[in-house]
Amino acid sequence: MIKILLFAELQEEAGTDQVEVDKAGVTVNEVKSWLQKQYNLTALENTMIAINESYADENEVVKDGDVIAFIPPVSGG
Amino acid sequence: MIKILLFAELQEEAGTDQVEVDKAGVTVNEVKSWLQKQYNLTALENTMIAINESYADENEVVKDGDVIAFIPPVSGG
Amino acid sequence: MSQLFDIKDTPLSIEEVVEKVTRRECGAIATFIGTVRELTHGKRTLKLEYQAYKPMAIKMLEQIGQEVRDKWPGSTIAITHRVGTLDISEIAVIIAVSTPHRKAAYEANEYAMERIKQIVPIWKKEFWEDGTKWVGDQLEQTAYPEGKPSIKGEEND
Amino acid sequence: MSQLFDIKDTPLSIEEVVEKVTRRECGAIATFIGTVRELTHGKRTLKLEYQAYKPMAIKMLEQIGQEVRDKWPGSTIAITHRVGTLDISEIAVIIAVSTPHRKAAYEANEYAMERIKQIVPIWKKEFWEDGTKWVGDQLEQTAYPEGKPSIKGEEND
Repeated sequence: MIKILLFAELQEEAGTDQVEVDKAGVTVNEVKSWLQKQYNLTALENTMIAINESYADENEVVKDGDVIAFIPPVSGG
Repeated sequence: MIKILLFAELQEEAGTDQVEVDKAGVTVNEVKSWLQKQYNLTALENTMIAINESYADENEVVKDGDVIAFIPPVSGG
Repeated sequence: MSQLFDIKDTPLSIEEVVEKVTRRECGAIATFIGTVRELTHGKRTLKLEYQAYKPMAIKMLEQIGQEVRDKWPGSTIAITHRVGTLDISEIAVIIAVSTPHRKAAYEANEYAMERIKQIVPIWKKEFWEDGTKWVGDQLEQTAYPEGKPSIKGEEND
Repeated sequence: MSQLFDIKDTPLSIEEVVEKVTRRECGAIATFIGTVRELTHGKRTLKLEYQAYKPMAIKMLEQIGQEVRDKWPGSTIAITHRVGTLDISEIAVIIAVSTPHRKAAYEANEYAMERIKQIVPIWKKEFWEDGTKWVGDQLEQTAYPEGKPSIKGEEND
């Protein structure tokens, strides 16, 4: 199992801030495609990925227990 | 009469922070020379002059009632 | 000492953040205080909501701290960011940098602010009279040039 | 409103100075806090004494305020300088500048600090273990290039 975290407009679109799903072994990109279809998300395009609280590449393969955060363009400050 | 104000090391050298003297009609420069001799001041050289709280030129003529401040290089901030 | 990098859901105190960086060997403290502005391009903001991915946001603030210490040796930096709902003029972020001399304090502060806007996972939702919007991409990059935010800070050297 | 430019002989409050410049239309406040540094070029300072020609110092601070408002329209600036005896880490000066946007706040703040060191009649006396000295000329100008401090600010453009 992996845990997916959603923030800002992604959270509102999906109607949830986290999803647990059995996706260990696939790439971040595949998780993203699944997520987009599952929740019909419109705002995933410019989103960054963090695995376990560090920015990661979309080609990385997720492992069991990983926390995958989808990070829309940030606007703090 | 004019009032002369002294600050920082000038004040300590002169042993006073102000002097009233009958010098109306002379230039700032002449007041400065008088002051230097009167109090044996060593720190007048790089000093700036203000007349009535505005920076002034050494050739300006002082009028009765003027307040002449001798302003050593500033070090606020 | 309380932690130098923090995310809080209660009003921020400038004195508290400045206190964290005050040191006997430093003569200069530059702070930046970001407040909620009422008008942006003539449009009236009613309030803002900030959301953070808190553990990662703190890690990224700590990374910015390390970058600052590397670039300006002898500096100390503290950053606190607010989350939750903020009214006009409330403080969203405080950055305080102390250095032995003045110039570096301003520079390091400005650098830290730029980096916050690049890599720290915090989002702002605008509330206007006619709607709401999660604001992204304030730096007006339509996409991160290298596919992700620079996490090393090279472009700021 | 309390006055934007002040000379005080009691400890300074950052919140108080920041409060003076906080406005609904501004999103950025940059502050500079000058504190008493213990070591300068390896020499230990025990305490400092600041003296001001108070009415003129306030006039010069007001002039700096006018220069800042002319150069950065829409900015608000407040400056308070301490006088009297200060211990290590005590605050000697606070400059706060609010602007609609961030960059100008830093720039205007730094400009104001430069100008304070040029034209505001305030003097600092250092107390070391082996003596005391009224410090002049921190900008390392051996004499004012034009015979007096620039009171218009042209060289900072």
